[in-house]
Amino acid sequence: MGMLEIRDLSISYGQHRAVEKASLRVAKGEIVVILGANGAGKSSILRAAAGLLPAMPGSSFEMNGRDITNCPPDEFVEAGIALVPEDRAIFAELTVQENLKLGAYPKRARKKAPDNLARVLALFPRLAERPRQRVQTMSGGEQQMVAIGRAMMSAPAILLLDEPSLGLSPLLCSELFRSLARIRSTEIGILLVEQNAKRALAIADRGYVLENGCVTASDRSEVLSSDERVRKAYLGSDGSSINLR
Amino acid sequence: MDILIGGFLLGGTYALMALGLQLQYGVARIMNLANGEMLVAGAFGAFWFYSGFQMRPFLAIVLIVPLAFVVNWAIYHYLLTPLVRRAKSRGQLEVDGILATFGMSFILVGLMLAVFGGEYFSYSYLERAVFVLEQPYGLNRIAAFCASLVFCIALVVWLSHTRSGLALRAVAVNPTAAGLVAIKVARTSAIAFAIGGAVTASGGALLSMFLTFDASIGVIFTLKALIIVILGGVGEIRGTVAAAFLLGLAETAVASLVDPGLTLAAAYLLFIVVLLVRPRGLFGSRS
Amino acid sequence: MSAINRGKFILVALAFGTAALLPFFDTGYWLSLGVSLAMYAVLATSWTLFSGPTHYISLATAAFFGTGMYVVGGGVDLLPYPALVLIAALTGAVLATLVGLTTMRISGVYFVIFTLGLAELIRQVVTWVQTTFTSSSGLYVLTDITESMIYWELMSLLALVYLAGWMINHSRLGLALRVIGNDETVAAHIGINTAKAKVMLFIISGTVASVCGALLAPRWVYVEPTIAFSPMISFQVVIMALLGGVHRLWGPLCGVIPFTLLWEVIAAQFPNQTTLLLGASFLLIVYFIPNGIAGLLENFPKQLQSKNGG
Amino acid sequence: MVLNVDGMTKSFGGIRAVDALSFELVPGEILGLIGPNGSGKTTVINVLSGALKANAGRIQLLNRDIGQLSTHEIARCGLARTFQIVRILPAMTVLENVAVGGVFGHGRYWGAALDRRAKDLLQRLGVRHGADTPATALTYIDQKRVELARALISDPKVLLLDEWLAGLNPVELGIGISLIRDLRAEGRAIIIVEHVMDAIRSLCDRCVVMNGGQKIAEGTPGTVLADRAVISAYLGDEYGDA
Repeated sequence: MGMLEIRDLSISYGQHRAVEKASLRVAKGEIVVILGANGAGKSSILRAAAGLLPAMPGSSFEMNGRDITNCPPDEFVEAGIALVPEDRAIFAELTVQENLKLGAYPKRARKKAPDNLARVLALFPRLAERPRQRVQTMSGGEQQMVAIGRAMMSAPAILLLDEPSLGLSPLLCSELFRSLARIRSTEIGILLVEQNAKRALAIADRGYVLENGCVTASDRSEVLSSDERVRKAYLGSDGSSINLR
Repeated sequence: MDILIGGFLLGGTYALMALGLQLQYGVARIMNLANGEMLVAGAFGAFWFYSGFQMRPFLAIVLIVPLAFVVNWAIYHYLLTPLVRRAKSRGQLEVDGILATFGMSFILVGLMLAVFGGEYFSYSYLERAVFVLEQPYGLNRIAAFCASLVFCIALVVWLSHTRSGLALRAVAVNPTAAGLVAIKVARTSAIAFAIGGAVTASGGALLSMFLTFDASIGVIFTLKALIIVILGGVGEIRGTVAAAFLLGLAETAVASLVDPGLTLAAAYLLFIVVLLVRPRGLFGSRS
Repeated sequence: MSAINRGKFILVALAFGTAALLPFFDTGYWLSLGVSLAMYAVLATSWTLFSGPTHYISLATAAFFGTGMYVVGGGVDLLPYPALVLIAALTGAVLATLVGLTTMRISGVYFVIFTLGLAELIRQVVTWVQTTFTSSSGLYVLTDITESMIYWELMSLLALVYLAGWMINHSRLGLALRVIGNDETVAAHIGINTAKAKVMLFIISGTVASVCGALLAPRWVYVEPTIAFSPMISFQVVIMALLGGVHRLWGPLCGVIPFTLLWEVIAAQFPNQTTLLLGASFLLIVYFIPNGIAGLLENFPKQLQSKNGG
Repeated sequence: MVLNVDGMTKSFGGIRAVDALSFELVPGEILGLIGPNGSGKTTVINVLSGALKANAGRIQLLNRDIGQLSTHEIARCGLARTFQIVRILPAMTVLENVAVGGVFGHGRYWGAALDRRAKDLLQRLGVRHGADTPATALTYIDQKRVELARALISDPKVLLLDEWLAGLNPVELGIGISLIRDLRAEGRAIIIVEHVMDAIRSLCDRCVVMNGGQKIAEGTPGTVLADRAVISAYLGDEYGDA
């Protein structure tokens, strides 16, 4: 069973402790959301889980039972972890086709590239329409598709998504969440950091609440959504819209 | 007409040396001010093999290229990687890189002065005249041109049609994203820098077949390569080749119509005009 | 002016006064060393006025320096010397304005290359003009100006540069340059005329270098393009400024003194390896003293504090 | 009227990012500029602030044509902005970051008056860190506050906020919304580009909805968000039905 297991993850920037002994796991075919205020350390966890940030001694990462702690980023990818960071990190000057081709650069993905390509293009038909377009000329929503599509080309077992809906219009946002549900159905696990907590909890199976770098709650998403504290902090006062008049 | 052909012949070798710099700057993000010295080193290499061992320059290149690759790889690995690690931003790396390679250019000049002395060097190889459209051209120039062309085409094809070439371009465009698709960014940068240096050195070896050179002439070639890269647009391989031919043409025209002493001035003027009209280079599209 | 500032001012004035006495003690080796020190102090400090806050690395010092020298060389038989210095200043200012206006839209690497090329361009053109229109490849500057006078002139210029630098640092212009060095886009959006601020500083810096060249022309007697526009001058100025530190007005001086002395030794002991050693010392500075000696000096008390506190 | 935009058009290559856009802004009004990604909102902000030059059209700020002015001149006329991705001056302290906004812009302050203004603003916006802290040490939300303070210190008549509320949690969002409302009460005209619908609904007096560079709707948030064209181009059916 494909599973990412993060144990006792601590991250610090100089003197500042960003994350303190956080333990999380994601299994294949499930969506797990991390809730938390800005600066709570959500992005740091994702970046560390992709091997981009050094974790402090005592932290450990295990992928399918294999220890990948302290490995360089490319080995995290080879182990089956793909990150779509907040700034999307696409190759803006290259074409859609080249971006997807680069997604299949990891050795684990090379053989399965044609299958994965078919899968990505089925998920995002718009990418099939313009393979030769330079990504920088595409709209924000389309660029997000390229970013997620490229991550899926690396045949990941676990997809890490950092604020995928940031800057997307409500329409594109709905589209995005529908695609996430479809991605889950292909047996990929998703670890999601999302500002739009309401929608994220609606599609997630489980969730973690992160406060000042510590995991303070973890439960099934239905339980979290009905938790009064969570509702207040992340879902707005009445859970639907903010009314300050 | 002979300006056209002469410029074209010169442009071929220019393209080669500028592509070397383009790889180093575009991929490894090092604006290498010692590029010209690497070129002169290549020229000295060819000279040394020819005068010492009667080795033909084309054969010498086979030895010079791997040698230059190793030397440049070592320069990147031991001298530039610390700067890459230290840099907080791309801008800082550019400044540090400029300063460091600037120091290296002096060291290289100093070394070449110590080994070969300050005189002018040249050797005669393939000095027969060949007639193109009833005008005589040195066979050495034409041979050097053909060799450069072969190298350039090989390089362009490799960059645009192979997996490793694509990986190189990926690092050039977005190093963070490249790391996320399992490309080993540090290694790829080192390789790009080394290949760039090797390409430049091979350009120097080819130039030495028909050009007189001395140990301190490198800065002129650095300037020319920089001008070509900027004219063509950073990261634009085809633009670089086109700009190289343009510069070769402009220089030949000024040399034969005005005065050979003003070629660099002409190159520089061209550079200024283009920068003012199109700040991203003639073929640049990056925003 | 606050009490601390007044104290500093008196201290600096005293230091200048003491240094100005040098020609009364020696007119040989030490005076000539003093002239070199003063010359590089002027050039490195004026370079830092522009390049320090903006992070634009200018390699155009030689272009301005050589221009000033050639103005004197070309007019020494026609006009009185003080007039020539004025013309040199004017020529430097005009050249800096032209270069500034054309290059201030471009940044980073482009600017470095532009300025590196500028000296080469002027050198080629001057060489070409000389060989085409005159028979000689250089010019004689024969005057009755003594080395002591040159020294005093340079010291006065240095005092002016420091005064100007102090005034700029305490003005809106100085603040504008700091913002530009941080983020040029933000600078424009908060109402800073970025092009004007940069061009003004570049003009000041270029004019000073030009005047410096004019003041030194009588010392060299024979002026030649390869010497007057030597890229070596630009490089040495950059090295000294970086060695000293570019974030303080007094930073470059910390680089000029040790480097000039070191250079004296190198030139005397290893006359054939100057280029090699120049490159090596340059590398050492870039790698090991990135913030300059001034940075080291400023951090030193902090380190002491943290040691005592921790 | 503080701002009058008439027929603003901006093309990149062959693509019209903004196509003959017209709208007005009166003092003390908050205008929401909304629309799908790539509809040209940020381009409008960039043209207004002078970072880009329009190909055609007329822009008047306080009855003065600013279409051909450069960025710093427009800032001096009384227009200030924040950036979509926060732009802090990294080598400066928190106080300096705010103060520089008041030196060269619309209001020109210096010395003690400048210092006082900057400190007042920091306090008002709730930046709790010491004024001498390096700005890079601040959290994201505090950096956003500092950036807003830098825009406000010059006493601008028109304020452009490019997704200033994006990425805030509900509590912070509430604070941010009441802050912007206070600014309106001072008589400033504000244009906000936002995707946070709750904020649009509770803040804006009027909305301009863009799609493909053109204005497809204009009116109160209530009317435009119920508009069929807006729902199909931007909000999606889920929102429309709700």
